[in-house]
Amino acid sequence: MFSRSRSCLLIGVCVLLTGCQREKRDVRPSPTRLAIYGDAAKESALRPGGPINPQPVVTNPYNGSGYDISEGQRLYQWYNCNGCHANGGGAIGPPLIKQQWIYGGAPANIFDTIIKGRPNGMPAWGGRIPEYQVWQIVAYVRSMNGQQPTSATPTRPDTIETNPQNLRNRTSGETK
Amino acid sequence: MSWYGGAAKLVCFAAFTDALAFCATDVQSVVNPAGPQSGKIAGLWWFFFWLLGAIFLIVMLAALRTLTRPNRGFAQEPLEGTHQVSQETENRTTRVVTGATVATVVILFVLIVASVSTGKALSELPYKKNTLTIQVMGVQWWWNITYQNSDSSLVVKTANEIHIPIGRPVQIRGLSNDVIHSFWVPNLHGKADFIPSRVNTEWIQADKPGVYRGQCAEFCGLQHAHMIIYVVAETPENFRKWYDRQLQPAVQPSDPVTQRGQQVFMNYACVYCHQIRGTDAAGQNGPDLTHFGSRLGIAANTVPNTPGNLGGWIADPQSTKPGNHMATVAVNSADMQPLINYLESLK
Amino acid sequence: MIQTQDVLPNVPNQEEDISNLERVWRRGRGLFGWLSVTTHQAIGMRYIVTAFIMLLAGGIEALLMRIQLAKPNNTFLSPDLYNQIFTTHGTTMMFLFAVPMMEGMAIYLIPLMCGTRNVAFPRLNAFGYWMFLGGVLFLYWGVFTGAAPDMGWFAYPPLSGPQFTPGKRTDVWAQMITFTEFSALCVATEIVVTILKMRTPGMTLNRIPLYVWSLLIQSFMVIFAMPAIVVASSYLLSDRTIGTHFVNPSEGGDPLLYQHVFWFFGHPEVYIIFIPALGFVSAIVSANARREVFGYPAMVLAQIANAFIAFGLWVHHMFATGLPQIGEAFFTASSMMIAITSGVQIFCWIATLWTGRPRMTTSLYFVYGFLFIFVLGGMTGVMLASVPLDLQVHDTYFVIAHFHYVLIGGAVFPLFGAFYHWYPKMTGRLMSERLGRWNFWVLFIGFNLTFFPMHILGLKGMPRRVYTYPPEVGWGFISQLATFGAFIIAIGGIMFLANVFISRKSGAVAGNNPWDADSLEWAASSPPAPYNFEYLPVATSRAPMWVPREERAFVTGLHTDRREVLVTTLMDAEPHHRYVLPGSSIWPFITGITVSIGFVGSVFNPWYIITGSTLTFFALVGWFWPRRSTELREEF
Amino acid sequence: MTEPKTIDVSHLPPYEISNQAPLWWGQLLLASIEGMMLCIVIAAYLYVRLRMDVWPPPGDQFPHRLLPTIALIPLFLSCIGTYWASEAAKKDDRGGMIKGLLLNLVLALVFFVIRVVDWYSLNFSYKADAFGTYVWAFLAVHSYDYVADVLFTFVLFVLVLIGRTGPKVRLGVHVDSIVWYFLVIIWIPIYVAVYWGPKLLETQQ
Repeated sequence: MFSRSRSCLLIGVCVLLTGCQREKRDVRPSPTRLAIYGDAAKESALRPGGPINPQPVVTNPYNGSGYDISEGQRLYQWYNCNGCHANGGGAIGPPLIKQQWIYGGAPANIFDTIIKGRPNGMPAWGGRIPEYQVWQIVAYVRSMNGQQPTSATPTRPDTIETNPQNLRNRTSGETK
Repeated sequence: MSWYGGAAKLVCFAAFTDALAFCATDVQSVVNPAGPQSGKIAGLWWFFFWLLGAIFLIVMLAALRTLTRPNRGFAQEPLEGTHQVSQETENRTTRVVTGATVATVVILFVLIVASVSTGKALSELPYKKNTLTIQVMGVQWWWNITYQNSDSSLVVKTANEIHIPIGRPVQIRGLSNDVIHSFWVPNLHGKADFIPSRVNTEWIQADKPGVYRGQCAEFCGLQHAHMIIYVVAETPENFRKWYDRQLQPAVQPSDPVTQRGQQVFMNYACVYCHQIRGTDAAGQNGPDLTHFGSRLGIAANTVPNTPGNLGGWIADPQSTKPGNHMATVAVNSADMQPLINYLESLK
Repeated sequence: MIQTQDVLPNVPNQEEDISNLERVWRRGRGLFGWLSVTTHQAIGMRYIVTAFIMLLAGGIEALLMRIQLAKPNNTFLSPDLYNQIFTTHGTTMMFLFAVPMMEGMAIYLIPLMCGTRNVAFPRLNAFGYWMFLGGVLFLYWGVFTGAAPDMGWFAYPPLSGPQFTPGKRTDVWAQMITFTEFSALCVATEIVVTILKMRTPGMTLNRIPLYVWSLLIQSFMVIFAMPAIVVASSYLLSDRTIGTHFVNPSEGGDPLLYQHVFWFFGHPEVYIIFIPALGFVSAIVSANARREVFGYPAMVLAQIANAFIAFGLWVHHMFATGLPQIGEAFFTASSMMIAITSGVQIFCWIATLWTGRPRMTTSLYFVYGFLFIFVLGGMTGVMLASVPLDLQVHDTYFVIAHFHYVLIGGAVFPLFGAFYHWYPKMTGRLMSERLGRWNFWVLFIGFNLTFFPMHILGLKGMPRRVYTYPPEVGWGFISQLATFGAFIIAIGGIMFLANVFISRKSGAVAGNNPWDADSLEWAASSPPAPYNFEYLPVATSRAPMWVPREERAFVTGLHTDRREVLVTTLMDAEPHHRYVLPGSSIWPFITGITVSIGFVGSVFNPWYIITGSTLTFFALVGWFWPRRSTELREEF
Repeated sequence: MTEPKTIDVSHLPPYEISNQAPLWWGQLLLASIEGMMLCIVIAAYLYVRLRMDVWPPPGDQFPHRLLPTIALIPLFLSCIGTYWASEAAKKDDRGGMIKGLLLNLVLALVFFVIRVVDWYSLNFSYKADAFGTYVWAFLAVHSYDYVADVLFTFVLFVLVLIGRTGPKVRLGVHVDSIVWYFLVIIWIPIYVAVYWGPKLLETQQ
C-alpha cells in the first residue's frame, strides 16, 4: 500500500516535471552567462580543442527549453547567421543540417566555433555577444538536426516578408 | 472617531488626489480630443452617452416600478385566480410593449445613421492636400518609424516618437513583421491593427500642440504593456526644425569622454542591432539611435530618457522590461559613464 | 417503495411499477458504478460542480490579476505569469465555466421539464462529461507545469504560432478547446433530440417552457458555431505541430482568416452562454410573478431572431483590422439589431412583473440585478457596435467592462438566481433566503464597484492585457477601486458557498414545489428519483403545474422493467413509439480515456492522433456492441 | 374529486427503425456539425485563393482529375448498397442486409484504393504552401471520416453475418446509411474544390 501511494506520488511529480524544462523562461540571464569571451576565449576552459574532439564536458544550459530555442532562432536572423548558412541548408557557409561536422557537432563544439570563428569565413563572435546568446544559438542550431526534443522545437518559422509587395504571388495587401 | 473614519478620510484624500490626476493626465484619453478625428468620435460618444443613458434610466424606472406592485409574500395562497391576468390588462400591456419595441427600432436607426455618418466624416480627412506620410512598423516591443519621401535624402528614421506639424493631415502606414500590433493614440484617433503581410493606414491630425501618448492595443506578447509611442504635435516651424535636425547624421563626439563612449558603443554588441547614422554602427534589429539624445523616453518610452535610467537600462534591460529583446551586455563599469554620455549627446 | 410524484394516477400494479423503476434505474456502487453512471441528474450535477470549481479557479486568477493591477508598476506578478493568468482566466471562464455550467443545468433540468426520464443519449451524455473533465485537467496540468497558455483567450496568430509562442502552451490551449467543444457538441446533440423527440405528450411546440426553448435555440447555435472553433483550433494546432500553412502569411495563409473563423464562433459563443440564462430569467420570473411570462410568442421569436443575428455580426470584433467601409456599416447595423431582440425580451419581463404579483425571493432579486447590469451592458454594446466608437474603445478596459456586464450580468446573475430557484429541486432543501439577500447585495455592489470604473479606465486609454502601467497615466486609483470591488465579489462568492453548505444540512425541507412554480420539474420529488417520474406527467397546458390537480393527466403503459421512455412526434408531441434507453455503462469512460490519449498525445507527437483513433475505434465497438444479456430480455 | 386522466401507451411499438428514431436525429445533427465544419473550410479556401494573385501557387501542379472522376462511379454506386441494406433493416431481412452491406463495402474499398493512388500523385505536400495545406486537409479529413465509417460498416456487417440482427443492430444499419449518404454528399463539394477549384479559379494571364 505504501509503495503504491509512493509510486502514485512519483508519477504525479513526473507529470508535473514534464513541462518544466521546456516551458522555463528565464528572461533574465544568470550573471554567470553574461561573459563575453574576447581574447580570453583562447584561454577559455571551454576549449575542446581542434577538429578531433574528445568527450565534450560542457552542456548547454538551455537544452530543451522552447523559449531559448526560439530566442536562438531570432538571434540566428539578427546576427545574420542565415546570411551564410541560410536556414540550415548552407550557402556561402556550410550547411548546419547534417550529421558530419567539420569542427564537431556537440554543443560545446558549436559553441567553440561561434566564439572563436573558423578559417574560411566563419567570424569569431567572441568579444562580441554574450555567452547566454551563444548558447541560445547553439540550442537552435542543434534543433535543426533534431537534437532537441521535438516538443520544444517549432515546426516552421513564421518567416514574414515585411513588405507585402515583395511577397511571392501575393496581392498588394493594401486594405484601405 | 473610529477606524472607518480614518479609512473614509483616506479614501476621500485618494479620490481628491486622483481627481487632480484625472484632470492633469489626459495625455491618453478618448474624451480629450486634440484633432478633428478624435473630436468627431468624442462628439459621437457624448451623443450615444446621453441618449443611451436616458434610455437606461427609463428602463430602470420601469423595472423599479414593478416593485411597487402588490406583493404576494411568501405564504401560499390558493392557486385559483392568481395566475390569470384580465384580458384588458394583457391588451394594454401588449400596446405598451409594442410601443417600446417600435421606439427601440427608431432610436437604433438614429444611432446607426449617426455612427455611419461619423465614420464617413472620418474617412474624408485623406482628401485634404499637403499630407505627410509616416511608415510605422510595430516590432516586439517598440515602434520603428520612417518618414517617407519620394526623395530618399529626405527620409527620416527614428523610433517610438512621432513628431507632426499641427493642422496637417498625417497618414500612418502601418506594418508589422512579427505579430499583430495595434497603433492607438486616443487623443488623435482610434486604433489601426498592424497585421503581418498587410498595410493598414490611418489618418491623424492634431490641432493643438502637445505630447500625446499612445500604446499598442493588441496583445503582442510579454512586453505588450511597454510598447508606448509619443506623438509630439508642434507648430510647423518647430516641426521643420526638428525634421531638419533628424535628417543630419549623428553629431561627432567632441570631448574625450564621449569619444571614449563612441568607442565603447562600437566595441560591444550594440552595433549588431542599432544604427547611428554617420558611424559604423548599422544594425537594423533595434531602434535607430542617431538622435537618441533628443528623445523623450527609453525602451519604447517605458522610462523617461535620463542618464540614470539609461544606465540602468543598458546594465540590465531585463529588469526595466522583462522579456524584451535587447541583449544583456556586461559593460565594464569604467565604460558605462562614457557610453551614457555619448548616447545622451546624440541630440 | 416511496411515492415521489405529487399526484399519481390510479393504475393497477402501481407498487410493482415503482419497485421495478427503483431497481432498473439504480446507480451502480463503488468506483466502477460511479464511472458508469448515465442518469442525467448525476451527470448534470457533475457538470455543475466541476464548472463551479472552475468558476472559483477563474475567480482566484481574477483576484491575482486585480492585485497586480492595484497600483502602478507593481511587481506582484511577472509579465510571463500575468499573461498566463489572464489567458487562463478567460479560457476558464468561457470554456470551462460558462458553457459547461449552462450545459450542466440543462442536462439536469431539460428531461425533468420535458417530462421524460433521461436525455436521449445517456452514454453520449456521460462521454461528454468525461471530455469536459479531460479539458479541465489538461488545461490545469498546463497551469501547474508552467505550460499555461499565454497568448490571450482568442490566440491570434502569429503570436500564438510556432515561432512566437515556443513550447507547448498554445497546443495545450488548442487541445483543451478540442476537449470542451467535443463535450459541448455531445450535449447540444442530445439536448436537441431530447427536446424534439422526447417531450411528454401534450407539450406541443407552443407549450414548451421558455427555458426549454432557450436551450433548444442554444443547442442549435452550438451545432452551427462550434465547428468554427474546431476549424480554428485545428488550424493552430496543425500549424504548430506539423508545419502546415493555414495562418502563415508568408506562404499564402492569413492570420486575419483565423480571426474571421474564430469570431464566427466567438460571437455566437457569447449568446450560447447567455441565451440559457435568459431562460432562467423567464422561469424565475413566471414562478415569482405568479403568472406566465407575458408575450410567449414574442419571447420565442425574439430568441430565435437573436440566434440568427448572432451569426451575422462577428466582424464587430475586428473593426480595427481595416475592413472595407461598406462591410463595417453592415456589421454595425446587424450588431445593433441585437438590441431590438434583447429589448423585446426585457420589455416582456418587465411587463410580466408589472402585471403579476411579484414575490421577492432571492432568485427574483438576482433577476432585478440582472436587469440593471444587463441593460447597462447592452447600452455599452450598442456603443461598441458603432465603428468610430469601437475604434477608440476596442481592446481597452471599456470592452472588459462591457463584456463583464453582459456576461456576469447576463449569465452569472441569472445563474445565481437559478441556483436559488432550483437548489431545493436538486437537494430537497431550501437555501437560506436571509443569507441569500446578503449574498445578492454583496455581489451586486461588488460587481458594480469592480466593473463600472473600468468603463472610465477604458475612456482614459487603458488597453486590456497590460500587466502593469506607469503612474503618470493616472489609472492607479480607479484600478485600486476595481481591485477593492473584486474582493467584495469574492466575499459574495464565499457567502454563496456558505449558503450552499449550510442549507444542505439544515435548510428547510422543500417539498416537491416550494415556489408553486409552473413547469413540470416541480412535479417530481426533490431531489428527483433517478427515473424522475413514476408516470410521465402530461402537459395539459403551458403551465402544467398550475392546472388543478384533478385535471392533470399521466402516461401509463411504459415498461418499468427496463429503462423505457416515450418518443413523441416533433411538432405536436403525439406519442409515437417506445424506446429503451441504455443503462449504466463503463464504455463512455473508456472511450473518454482513448480519445484523451489521442488529444493529449498529439500535442507532443502528431502520430498519437492515429493511436488515439485506433483505440477509440475499439472502444466504440465495445460501446455499441449489442449485449446478448439485454437483448434477450427484450421481447422483440 | 375526479381521478387524473391517463394515456396508455402500451400499444405503441417498442422500437422504430425510421426517421422517427432519436438515434436517426442524433446522427443527422452530427452530420450537420461536420457539414458546417466543411462549409467553413471551403469558405476559408476561397478566402485564401482571393488573397493570392497566382493560382495554384508556382511549383504546384494541378491535381490530376481523371482518376478521382472515375472514382465517383463506385462511390455513387455504393449508395445503392447502403439503401438496399437500410431498407432490408426495416423489414428485418437478414439476407438483404448482408448483400447491401457487402456491396457497399466492396465499392467503398474500390473508391478508397483509387483515392490513395491519386493522393500519391500529388506533386506538393501540405508543407509547401497554403494551397497544399488545404488540399491535403480536405483529403485527410474526408479520408478519416471515410475510413471510420467503412470500419463501422464492417463491424455491422460482421454482426449481421453472425446473426445478431436485433433491433439495435438494424437501427444501426439504418442510421449508418445516412452517415454514408452524408459522406458521399460532402465529397461532391470537396471534389469540386480540390480537383476543379484550381482550374475554375485559375488566374487569367
